[in-house]
Amino acid sequence: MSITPQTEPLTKIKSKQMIEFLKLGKRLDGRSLTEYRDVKIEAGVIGKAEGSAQVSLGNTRVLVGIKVETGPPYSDTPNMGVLTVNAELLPLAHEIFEPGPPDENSIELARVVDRSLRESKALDLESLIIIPGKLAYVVFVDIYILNHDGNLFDASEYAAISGLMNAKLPVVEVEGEEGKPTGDFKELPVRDCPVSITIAKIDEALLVDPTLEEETMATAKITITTTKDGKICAIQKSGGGTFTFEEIMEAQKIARSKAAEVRSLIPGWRG
Amino acid sequence: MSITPQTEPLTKIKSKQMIEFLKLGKRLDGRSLTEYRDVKIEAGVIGKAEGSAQVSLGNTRVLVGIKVETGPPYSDTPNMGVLTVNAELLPLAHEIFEPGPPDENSIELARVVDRSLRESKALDLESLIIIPGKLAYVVFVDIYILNHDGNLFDASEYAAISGLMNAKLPVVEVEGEEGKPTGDFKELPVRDCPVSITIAKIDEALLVDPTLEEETMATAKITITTTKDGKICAIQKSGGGTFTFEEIMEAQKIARSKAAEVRSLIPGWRG
Amino acid sequence: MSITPQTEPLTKIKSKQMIEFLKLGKRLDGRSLTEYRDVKIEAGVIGKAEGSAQVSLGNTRVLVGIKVETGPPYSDTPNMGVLTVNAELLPLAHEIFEPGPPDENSIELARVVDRSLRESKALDLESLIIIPGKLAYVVFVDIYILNHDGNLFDASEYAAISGLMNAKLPVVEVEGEEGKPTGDFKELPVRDCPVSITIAKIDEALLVDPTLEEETMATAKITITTTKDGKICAIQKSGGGTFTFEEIMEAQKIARSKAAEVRSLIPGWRG
Amino acid sequence: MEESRQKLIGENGLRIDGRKPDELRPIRMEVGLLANADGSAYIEQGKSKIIVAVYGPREVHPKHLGLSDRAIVRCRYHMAPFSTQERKSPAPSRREIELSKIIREAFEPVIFSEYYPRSMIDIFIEVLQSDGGTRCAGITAASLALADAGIPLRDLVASCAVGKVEGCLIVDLNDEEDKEGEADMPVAYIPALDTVSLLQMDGQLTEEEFVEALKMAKEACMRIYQMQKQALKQKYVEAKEAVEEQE
Amino acid sequence: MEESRQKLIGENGLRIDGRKPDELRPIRMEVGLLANADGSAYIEQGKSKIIVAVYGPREVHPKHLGLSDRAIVRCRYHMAPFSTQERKSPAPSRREIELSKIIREAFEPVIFSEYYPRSMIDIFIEVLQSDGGTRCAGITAASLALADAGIPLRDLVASCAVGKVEGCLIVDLNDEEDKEGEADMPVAYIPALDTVSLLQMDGQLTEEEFVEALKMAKEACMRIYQMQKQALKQKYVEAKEAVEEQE
Amino acid sequence: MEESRQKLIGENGLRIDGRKPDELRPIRMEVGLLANADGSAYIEQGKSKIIVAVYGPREVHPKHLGLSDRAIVRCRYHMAPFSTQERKSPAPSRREIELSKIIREAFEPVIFSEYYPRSMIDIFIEVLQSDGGTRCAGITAASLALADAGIPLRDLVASCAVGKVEGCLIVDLNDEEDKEGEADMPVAYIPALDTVSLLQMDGQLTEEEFVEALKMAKEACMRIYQMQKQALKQKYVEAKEAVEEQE
Repeated sequence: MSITPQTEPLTKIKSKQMIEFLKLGKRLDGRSLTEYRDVKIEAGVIGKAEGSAQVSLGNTRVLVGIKVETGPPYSDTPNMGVLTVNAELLPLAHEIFEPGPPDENSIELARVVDRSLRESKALDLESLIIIPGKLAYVVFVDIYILNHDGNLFDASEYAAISGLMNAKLPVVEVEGEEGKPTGDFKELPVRDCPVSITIAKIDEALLVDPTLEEETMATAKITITTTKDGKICAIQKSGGGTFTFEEIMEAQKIARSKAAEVRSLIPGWRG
Repeated sequence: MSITPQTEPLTKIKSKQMIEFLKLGKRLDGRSLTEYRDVKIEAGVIGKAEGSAQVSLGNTRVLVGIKVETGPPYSDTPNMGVLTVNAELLPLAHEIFEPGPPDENSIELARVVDRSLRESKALDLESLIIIPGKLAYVVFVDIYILNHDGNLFDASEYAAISGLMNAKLPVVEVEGEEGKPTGDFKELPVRDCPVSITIAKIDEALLVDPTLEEETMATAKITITTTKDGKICAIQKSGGGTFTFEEIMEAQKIARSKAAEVRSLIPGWRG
Repeated sequence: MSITPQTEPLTKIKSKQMIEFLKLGKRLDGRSLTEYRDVKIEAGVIGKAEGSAQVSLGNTRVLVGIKVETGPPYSDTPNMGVLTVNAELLPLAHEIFEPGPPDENSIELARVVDRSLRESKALDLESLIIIPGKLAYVVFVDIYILNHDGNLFDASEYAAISGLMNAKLPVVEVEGEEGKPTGDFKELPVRDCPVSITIAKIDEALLVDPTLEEETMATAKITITTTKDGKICAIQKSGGGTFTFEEIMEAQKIARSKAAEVRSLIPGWRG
Repeated sequence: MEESRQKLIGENGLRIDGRKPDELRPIRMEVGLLANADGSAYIEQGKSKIIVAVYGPREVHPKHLGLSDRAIVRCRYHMAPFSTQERKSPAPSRREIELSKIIREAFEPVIFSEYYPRSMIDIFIEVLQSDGGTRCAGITAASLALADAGIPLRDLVASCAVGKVEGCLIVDLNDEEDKEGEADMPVAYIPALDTVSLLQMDGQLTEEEFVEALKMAKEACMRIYQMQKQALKQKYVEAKEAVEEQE
Repeated sequence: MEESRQKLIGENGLRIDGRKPDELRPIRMEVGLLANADGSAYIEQGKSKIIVAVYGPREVHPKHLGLSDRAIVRCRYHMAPFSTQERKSPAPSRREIELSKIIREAFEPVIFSEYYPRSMIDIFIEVLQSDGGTRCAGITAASLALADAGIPLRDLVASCAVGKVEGCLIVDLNDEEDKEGEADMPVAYIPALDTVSLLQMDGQLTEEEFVEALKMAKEACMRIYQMQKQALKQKYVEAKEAVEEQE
Repeated sequence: MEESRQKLIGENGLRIDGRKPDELRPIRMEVGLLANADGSAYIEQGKSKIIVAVYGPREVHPKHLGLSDRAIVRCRYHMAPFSTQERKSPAPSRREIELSKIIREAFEPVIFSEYYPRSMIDIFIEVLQSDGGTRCAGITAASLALADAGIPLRDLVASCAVGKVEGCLIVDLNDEEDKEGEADMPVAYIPALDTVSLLQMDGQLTEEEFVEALKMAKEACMRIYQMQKQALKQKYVEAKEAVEEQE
């Protein structure tokens, strides 16, 4: 069951100041409305995982590890590998996160990233089947939030796709109905580079890459993921506010243009 | 662990009135002590399920859906199909029901209905084996409480047996150790029509089909299920009160005679 | 997540008295610092289990049941049987125990006993494989705490090893990849008799086999398990205090000498 | 896709169930059918069947979960085990948990929750039979149940999905169109505010398609909105007649 | 049933363990064996072995769970993992959850819970070895544990099952009789009130059989009741002797 | 052990990674890298990589969980799903639950928790890559995070394991040495008090080996302790320089 969350509001002074800034097209940290914080992406940080990447968006910090195992394919997609995305809002990332099983926020985060990867067909699942109906590669994308300062959707999505591009696939030999690792590795078949762009609405303003303070003030957010060809492959509106159709149009234009910028920063993407 | 429940008592006026009425052999809603509320049974309401039925007992409303799948038989009954009964006390049915995993009330409800079906041998489980020890039909009876105004045991039992009578069995062809659906259907082998009758004890009175208000006042209830031949096949005393032996004798006589009445209302039962 | 527990302190009078006694090398129940309470071990108390033993240490009372089944070996030890230790701090054993899934205390208890059994190689797991990689004996050691008056680690460990020595192994015949019980039994291959000794630190004193009152006063405990040859095979320091190196040395000497005493009480050990 | 697959758009431009691309499935709405709930509604949209109950505003238990300046909204979207092709475990799936959240967020903007501090309003959506579009139909019905409960609303929320199959944009996808199609975009719309309170998308759409799809979604929602108002009016006519009969 | 199956009633009319149809298994009861519990008891009935502890009346935590006019009763019926043929997971099964409820309800009528508002009384039943009839034997022992704890009771509750095997009514079924038989009917009886506080049945019984079975159950419970009183008397004799020895 | 297994101690007396028996792996420590936590630290010890955050002292929620005379310490040791050879479920394993407890107990003696009644101090240890010795490295880093948070401490806790492989005592085991070796003994040491606050062992050691192993553990911990102090000093130098640059 989903319940209206209790959130700590910003101080009145700060929220007033933020809104005054926004009316001038400015933000408290000096950015323009369509400017991302510093995007730092480092791939391969966890050498023992099959793939990994760490992303910083300002103070937001996300680590993604990719594990590749073998297992049965889903019964309704017997000719495809399996992609599983999981997110942990670690208690070390913010005082509002408590240890425990995934809550609606971490599930939503994982599912939004999952859809970006899946709907863009970034990962060629059809080439990840080993024995149709019996044995497939299972790709685990584990999102680990290390510090939360807003815009977890984007930071996680960038870390996930960067981790996949960094990942290696343990080659297996088929013996009967089992797969034995040969010890060799090849690249994961990554065919696209989906990039999500999150836009928050505060008062009347639309602004990209919101900080946690900005998210606290935002009535709603929209996350739009586009493929290398500029097609929209995933959208998620979140938060208890609304968007006008004009705002949605503006948001998708922003998303399309910012995605190209960010895509150039994804390590390993040879567009 | 079972804990004495916190229950909201009836108002003093109402409870006094109810007891005065009962002393005259009457009930607040005008029924006699051995009179059921309107029993409405509609089978086949969920066309995509293999079977279904909706039952109303006055304002109590229960929907049962039957799903039939194939799976391994239990290891201690390798020559029998599998019957599984589950009940959900949905939060939409009453403000006292909270979302969450099944509590003792929904487990008791499911198990009472399960015993009525199982002990009457209503469902011929022996004909539901496909490959002995390997593959069997698995029949899921899911009880969905939509509105709770008392006597959930009976309403659920009538919906369950009506749903089973309404259900169709997907025919499977054996290939090796797996079963492939042929696309054909046949009837579920239903051999009996068990009918439960629930009798509440308030003050000194025994009355059938209690409303929720009556259940609140009752010290105990007894649910007696009989087969088409009038044999008793399941009993459940519930609630923190007691019955004398005389009351039990009276209850079983009532149960036997009311069951015949209700049985004539079960759609699909050809006695 | 582990949390500093809320513990009911002893009364001031009692704790003062205990410490005065300890300064004189005495304990409230008249024992010397290195004296165990009466150790009573009764094996075979649950005839339907494959093995069992009940241990009393004064008022502490622990029952262990051993069940032996067959199942797949762990994938990383395909040539070994499986040993599983579980502990239940039953609510009937003390008012501080609430029903529910295992908490950190019961998990620690089970794991400490598990290590004593495993690291001493008491149970010859290599002889418990039936079909390498496919089928093994699975030995369940279930620790049932019936009354808690301190030193659960030792009482449980003695009951566990006594239960294993008492246990019989159902002989199975291999048919294909399955094992069919022949109805015959043989002894479990028990090769060593690990004995744990728990030493509590109160004020400056070290004392063995603490009662619950003594545990409440103790700043820390150390449990040292030794094999029949006097080798240390498991250590667990627990509680929020510390030991000096000298205290650890003294503790291990005590452990070594007391273990020999207790070992002579284990029924079935032919040392 | 395999060659043998049935075409989802026929040569006549009609869909597998005979609908035109912008045509809704047959929709039946019923208001106020559950006796205990403060408000309730039932919707059949094609073969999807959904029942919704609303409780509240009522006191929050335990009290410290309440908010001092507004009511909290609780929402559960849940599928019956027998609602799907393969039996669904009654435990909430990750999908149901996500949808419960975004459906709640779709209603927060229309509920005057500031009128009821320290209270809670519960929306329970039960999918009894699923044939695509259940989150949208659930929102449509939940609006009716909220209105039936007398919860003050800025407006009803109307909801419908738009999707793409075989290159063609269509509204109100059924299950097969959703599964086999190239895109699915559920939208919830608040006519009085002319704003969108739920928007999700998966699949692939070009910018032009997206613009067109949004337009189609708004039109579809407006048609559903008319039906919602009709269903509420019908309920009050019936209620009035019932009262008059008694007099 | 297969042909090769052992007959449960021999040609001499005796049962597989040599008992007559209305004969109880050997029963051993012990009162007050656990040091920490406020009351405790142990019962062996045939091969079934059960231990029961009672705590209370004690304060309820957290307080808001208490009732202002009476004590709450908490009851757990639980089977040890090693009590059954195949190891049982220690997590409570659906069967254990149901039995915990109906056993609690079997005791509510005898406990003077109105004497202890805002308190709770805990009954913990642990089945250590199971050979049929454990809910009844558990109730029989729990009565002793409640009495041992000094909880004011209207009377002890005595419990026994009656069943049918191969057409013959029998009391106090063992596991094999329960599994292979045609009916099983556990009964809990309160002699002082002459009422039944637990009654369940599964299997099939005609009206005549049911009437006869109830009669047999009452008689069996009365015999168990005598043993319960004897066990309590024994405990107090021992306690008295222990006190006198010390003096 | 199989014959084909690689020897863990070479003929030159060196270990598989070229270390001498009493040689630590390369260790890198970093203090204060997480923006939100009150204190944080990162450690790489060989291939093990661990990050730790400390929050507190902060208010306890709900309040009745607080202690009137001291702060409560909460500790979670957790392994990332991708930290191990086979993916680890993110749900806490029994091993993680045990380690969280004994690590908490290793810190209780150094925290001046009596300064902060009704408060709590949280230690969150996340193993990002596991190559043996993670509980010890986690403790070493958690000390730094506590100091970084400004929690008053009697001293830092330094931690290191000693083990035995092929008859030889070694310090700071990597994963392979731990798995293939004959004993593993993690130790946490508090230099200022000269006491041990964590001690576990599994495997087999004679008395002589145990005495020697403890001595080696103390020496290894002292070397780690020097690195901890260096890392903290470095942090304050950097902080000071940062301040001076701004001036």
